[in-house]
Amino acid sequence: MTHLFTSRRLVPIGVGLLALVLFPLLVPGSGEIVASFFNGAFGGRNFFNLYATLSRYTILLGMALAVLISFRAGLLNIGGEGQLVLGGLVAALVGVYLPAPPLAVAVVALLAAMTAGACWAVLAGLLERGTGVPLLIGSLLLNYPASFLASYAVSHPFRDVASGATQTFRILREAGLPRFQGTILDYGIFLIGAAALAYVILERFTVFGYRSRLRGYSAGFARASGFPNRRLYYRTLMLSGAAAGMTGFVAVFGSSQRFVDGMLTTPLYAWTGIAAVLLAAVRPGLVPLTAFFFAMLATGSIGMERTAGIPREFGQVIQALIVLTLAGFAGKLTAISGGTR
Amino acid sequence: MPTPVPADRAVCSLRNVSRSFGPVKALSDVSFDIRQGEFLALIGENGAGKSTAMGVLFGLVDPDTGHVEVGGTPRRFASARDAIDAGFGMVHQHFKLYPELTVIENVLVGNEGGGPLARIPFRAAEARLRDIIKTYDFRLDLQATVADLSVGEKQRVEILKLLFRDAQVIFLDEPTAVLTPQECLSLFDMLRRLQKEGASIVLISHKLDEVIANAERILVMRRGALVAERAAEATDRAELAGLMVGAQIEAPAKVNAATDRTVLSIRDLTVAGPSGKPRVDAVSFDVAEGEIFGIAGVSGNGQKALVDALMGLETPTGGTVLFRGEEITGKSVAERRAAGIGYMSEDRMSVGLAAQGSITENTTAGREHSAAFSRRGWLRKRAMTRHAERLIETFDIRTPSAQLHVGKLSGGNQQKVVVAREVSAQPRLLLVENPCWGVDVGAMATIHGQLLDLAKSGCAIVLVSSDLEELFALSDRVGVIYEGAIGRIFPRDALDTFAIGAAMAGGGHIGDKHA
Amino acid sequence: APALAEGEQIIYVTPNPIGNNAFLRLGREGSEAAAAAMNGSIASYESDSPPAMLENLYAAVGNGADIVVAVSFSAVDGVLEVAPTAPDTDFLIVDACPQGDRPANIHCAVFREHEASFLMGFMAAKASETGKLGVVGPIDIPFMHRFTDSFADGAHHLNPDIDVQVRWVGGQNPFSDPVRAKEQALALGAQGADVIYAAAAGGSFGVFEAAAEAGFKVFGVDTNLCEFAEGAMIDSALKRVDEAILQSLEAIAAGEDAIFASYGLKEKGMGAIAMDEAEAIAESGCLIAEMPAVAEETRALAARIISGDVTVNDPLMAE
Amino acid sequence: MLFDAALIDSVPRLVTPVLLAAIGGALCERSGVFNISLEGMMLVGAFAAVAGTFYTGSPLGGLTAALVAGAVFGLLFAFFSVWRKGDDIIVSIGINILAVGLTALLLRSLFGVSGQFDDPAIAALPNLDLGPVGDIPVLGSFLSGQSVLVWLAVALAFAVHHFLHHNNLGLRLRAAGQNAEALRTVGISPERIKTTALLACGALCALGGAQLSISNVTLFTEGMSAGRGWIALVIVMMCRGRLLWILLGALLFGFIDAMSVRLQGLGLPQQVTDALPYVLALLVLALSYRRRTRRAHAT
Ligand SMILES: Nc1ncnc2c1ncn2[C@@H]1O[C@H](COP(=O)(O)OP(=O)(O)OP(=O)(O)O)[C@@H](O)[C@H]1O
Ligand SMILES: Nc1ncnc2c1ncn2[C@@H]1O[C@H](COP(=O)(O)OP(=O)(O)OP(=O)(O)O)[C@@H](O)[C@H]1O
Ligand SMILES: [Mg+2]
Ligand SMILES: [Mg+2]
Repeated sequence: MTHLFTSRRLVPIGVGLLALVLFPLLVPGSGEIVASFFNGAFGGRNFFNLYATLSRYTILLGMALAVLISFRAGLLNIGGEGQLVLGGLVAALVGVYLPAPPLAVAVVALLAAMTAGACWAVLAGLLERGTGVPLLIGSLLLNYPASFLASYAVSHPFRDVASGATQTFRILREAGLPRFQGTILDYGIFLIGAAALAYVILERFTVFGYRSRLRGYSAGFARASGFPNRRLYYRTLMLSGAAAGMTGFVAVFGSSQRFVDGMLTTPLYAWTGIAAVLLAAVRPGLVPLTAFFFAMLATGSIGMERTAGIPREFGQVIQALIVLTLAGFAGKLTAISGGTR
Repeated sequence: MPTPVPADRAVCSLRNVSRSFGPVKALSDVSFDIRQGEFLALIGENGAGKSTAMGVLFGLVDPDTGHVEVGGTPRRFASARDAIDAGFGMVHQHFKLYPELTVIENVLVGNEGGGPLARIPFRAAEARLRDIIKTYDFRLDLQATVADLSVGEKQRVEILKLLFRDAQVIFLDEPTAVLTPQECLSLFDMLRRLQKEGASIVLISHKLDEVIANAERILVMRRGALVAERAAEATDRAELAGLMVGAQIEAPAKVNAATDRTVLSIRDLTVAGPSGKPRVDAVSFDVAEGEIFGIAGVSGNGQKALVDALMGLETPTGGTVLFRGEEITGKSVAERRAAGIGYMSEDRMSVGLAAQGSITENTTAGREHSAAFSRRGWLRKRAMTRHAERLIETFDIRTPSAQLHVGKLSGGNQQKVVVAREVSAQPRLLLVENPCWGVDVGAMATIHGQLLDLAKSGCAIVLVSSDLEELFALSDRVGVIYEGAIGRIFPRDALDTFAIGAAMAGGGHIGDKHA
Repeated sequence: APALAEGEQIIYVTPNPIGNNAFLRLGREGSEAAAAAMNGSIASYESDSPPAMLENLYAAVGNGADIVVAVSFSAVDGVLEVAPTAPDTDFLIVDACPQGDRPANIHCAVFREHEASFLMGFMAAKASETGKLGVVGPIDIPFMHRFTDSFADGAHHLNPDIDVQVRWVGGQNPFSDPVRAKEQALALGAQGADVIYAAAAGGSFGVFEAAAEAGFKVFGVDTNLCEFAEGAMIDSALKRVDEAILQSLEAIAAGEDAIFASYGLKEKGMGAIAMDEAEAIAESGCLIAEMPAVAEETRALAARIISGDVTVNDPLMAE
Repeated sequence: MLFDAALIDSVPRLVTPVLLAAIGGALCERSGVFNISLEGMMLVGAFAAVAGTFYTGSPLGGLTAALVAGAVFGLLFAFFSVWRKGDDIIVSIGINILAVGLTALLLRSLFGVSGQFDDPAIAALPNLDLGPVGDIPVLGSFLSGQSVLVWLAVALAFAVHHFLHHNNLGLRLRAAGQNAEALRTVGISPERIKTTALLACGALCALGGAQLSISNVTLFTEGMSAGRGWIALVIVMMCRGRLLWILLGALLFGFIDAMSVRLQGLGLPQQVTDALPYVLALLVLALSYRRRTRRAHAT
């Protein structure tokens, strides 16, 4: 574990945090701003903001996991958004319409969401292997039909007629993920955490993980070593899409209890997930940290607006500068140099 | 043209130059002159610092201490531009070309003349280039896209660049590694003509014979230092090899281990290629147990596609492949590996190895699913590590640990990892491509020894190499591949550089292939 | 009227950034007015996505709000979740209301936008010479049909043969894309529509520009927008959120439980400039000032709607 | 109902912002920079154009401000990605966030409004009236009365194409995209070339934004680029940076965009017409790649 903390990549994060501490000492009045940022990210009554950060972290980690799984194997699947949205939509539909006991509803919804995400990812894969459209472009373009489809579904055939909003009916209440008492955080964090752990174990200790990792290092090497590349390709995509779909399930069965149009796209979860993985240089050990970093930034700047009256745009500008600085001083990533095939 | 300078006068020199890359001392206190109109050679093992020395002269590498002198006065080259303006030209070890630009565009980049917004002077350049092409008999299509050219043609584009800008000091970093003997001859012909016209030539090469034959003065480098200077007519191969390595090297002796039990039998193997011309054209031959079958040819003539088809990386469009009596034509890579076929790719960094993987991960590849390394899909990490450590020991791989990324190893040690993995799998048939590219004399001897031992133990080996010396040292028979077809097959006792060279060029005379 | 309680803290929670959203701004003004009236404090928490709404509601309670004014449907689930944990806080949901029973501290104020839209449609039909009308809305979601469908209903009330075309802005930023909205309006204009109802949120400004270029007339939504489309805007469907919030907060202060208030023409929560006093109409800057006859007929129609003689269907309840 | 003069008339307006950004994107692509922040650069241009027009009282001032602001963002990108060797994707993400945050922040601090800024002082770019040409049926409204940027964009597509193939700097730019290290060995800094490309890209995207904010409409709304930069990126990728194809691709997208308005009139759900350009792009890509790979295999 020591190499993780001596990693070159953590230096800029450390410098950034140090600057956050030094900044208020040097610039009068800014102490309040920084304090309100940290209070916004971790404080509040009963540590409410910490739970909000963790809740956002759950979804971000899920999306980062989806990105990590594919990038690690050298597959540039950036269609996480579409896979997330379809996963969430399908989970909600099962949650609303399946006449079954709560536990069964939850399990079926989870499996259906994972399947939906996996299928959408595999579609991008079929496009690449069938016609040669690069995965990067195919998966990106598939995001749009997915979110328009979901938007249509909740605006018309499956909308909550009574509320009039663009959302599905509420899912079977007892099937939802339990919450930590009195907080916004639900047990989805365990599910995503377990999935992340399972992936780490899969990646470290199984033949599948070994092959997908080495394929990520070099596709040519994987071919010449006789790895079952076709299978590996589709399995990896499936796994990646399923992780995104699972995240959709967690978002729907967790805090919102239904699918609301835009709930998964406007917060830019998928893009932040990609940023987290790239910032971690596609290293599994660092991804949980970078994902947390982004969750903290988002919650902190909203909290800053609430308590210190600093417009969130200011927070956004700071966030952008941090991202740019990290990118500029943390070096180019090298791990996804392998081809896409 | 600069005014003629009397011979013996230094056109440029390195003075007490040192340069380190991290812990590696690439150059330590190196000084030498390049004289007007001379043909100088620079030799040394891998990593001796030859390319770095050139880089300093060419403004690509900043020396830590010391400086460059041009015409007797110290100069600081801020970039290659300054070196080019001083009349220097360089053909780099790895081609510096733009694959999707045309030949004329490749030549013009950086030498257009005029400001950045001026029009590209295509017309003037074309006239001049046609002249050069005619004078030196280059046979190049100026409008061809470089990606479509053969290696030899790419080499000529590099030289065309130098001629186009009238370079007076010409550096060539291992220019002949990929040329046929005939192409080498014409290259040296041309270099000598340039020399006669007043240019100075500096050649880096691992091929000692060609160095002795062409250069006038030879500098030997070892571990970043200049260790010897010899006049070409006063030295020989053995002395130079000794100077390079610092000790005498024994080339392993070829033993004839071939039996009459056929392992590999290929009939009419064909692989389609672009523009209807097959890349592999009805190739047939047999390889017996213990036999090393060499394949000679200018790279780009289908040897890569042939090996890929044998390994299952490429789908043949016709013909059959029998391995130990069983047809394997349509089998996958995995099935072939399981049956006992091994493969050492010439593309070490991306096909032979996963550079970011550890030694342990690399030495397991291809057998990760076998009972030795996994059980029901779970890796046996302990067994993998033990295996890697055993190989590090037996194959003398210099590394601090089995967990080191192979990308961090030196080139020779990287190749040893590949050899170790493939040999330890105890293959019945091994496909080998240019196993010693970029590998120094010592490591080369080790690798050759291992291949010979493997053959002795009964393995059949197909050896593709662009180095005729290597083929001659190892092969029982050598087939020459030209435009996808294997014409003559030379038995060991009929091996002859010029006959093979002629076959490599398509049987005709020099340069015919590219007409 | 019952006074407001003293020194309470109001927190105003919106589903989107307030920005230039006339409706949200009016809501803030209402909340501010209420806060001023009770010498209390006011803070606005703006959400930028559905999940952020819940976060803001929790934060509002966490920061000790006495009254939370939460706007739109996306507040419903969150308020239902948070309100039981904070029995001392009153929640006023504006523009939506939970189904069925609800805790005593959840109150609702909803609007009958369709009534005002109906009036706009009526006036548009009066003003049209080509017999072709258009509506531009942000996205095709049921709520927006209270503008589009009811506008058409109003027009058809006058003349069943009149043609009403609906266009949605859509795209990736439907509530704030004046460029696309303008294209839609120009296209409607090119097809002969000479009166267009601009219900495209931020995009409406694009519709106003199109009106200036192509010479058709427009109607606005939420507040008097005539200054932004001078000489082209006939009237606006007024949604008096400030008024509604004030009234509801007074009722809450009076101690009522689970208030449900619906604001339409009758309650003066919805309206039209044509329904104002003569003086206000004259100063409105809207074309309706020069159309006294139309204004008169509109007032009459409004009166019949208020009295129940004319029923305006609610498109939201239609499906 | 589907085709009328207004459809033809609107195509150039819808095409221009996307085309300008795509030309900028093409310069990056050809010089080997993976710039996915066209969206952000466009937004900055839209804002600067409105601010510049407002303060100088002339749309020319707006154009200048947009050019400068775009170029500054291009330089910022270059600093972090080319010179500091940051990852292009992360830098792009940073630039996009910065564009959104900064424009909104400036909107508040300069004009004291949020969400939207409009003011009578914001004058529109002049339209080119081609006189008698405007009277030609159908084509007339397509050609005449369009903003100067429309013509500039089309001219730029050809000019940049010509520049890439016939000017020294163009040659170097393509060379940088092919093999940056090789360029260094002839003494040209690939960093400088890439910086130049990014500078131009920023300026071009910003011009696209200006067309949005001071020609298509005359106001600024937060996030008003509304995905057009992403469409431009898709076109660049689809055409692999070839300018004449990009011109065609942008025309196609603009046409589909204009059509989607009409298709709603035919009763297609708005979400379907919205998804149409992307689905179509996928189909076109699939067909073109299919041809490309088949040719590579068969010939
Ligand atoms: N840019 C660099 N960064 C780090 N190390 C370098 C760099 N360039 C060269 N070296 C190291 O400096 C030493 C000398 O390298 P150089 O390329 O000069 O060797 P060479 O004599 O040309 O070898 P070869 O025969 O393999 O071409 C080697 O150990 C090499 O690994
Ligand atoms: N006189 C000339 N001599 C040599 N090469 C030239 C000459 N004129 C143009 N070229 C090169 O030939 C190629 C063809 O030029 P042209 O302007 O026709 O581009 P194009 O084929 O349309 O390119 P693209 O396919 O990228 O659109 C270009 O790469 C250009 O640099
Ligand atoms: Mg070298
Ligand atoms: Mg062309």
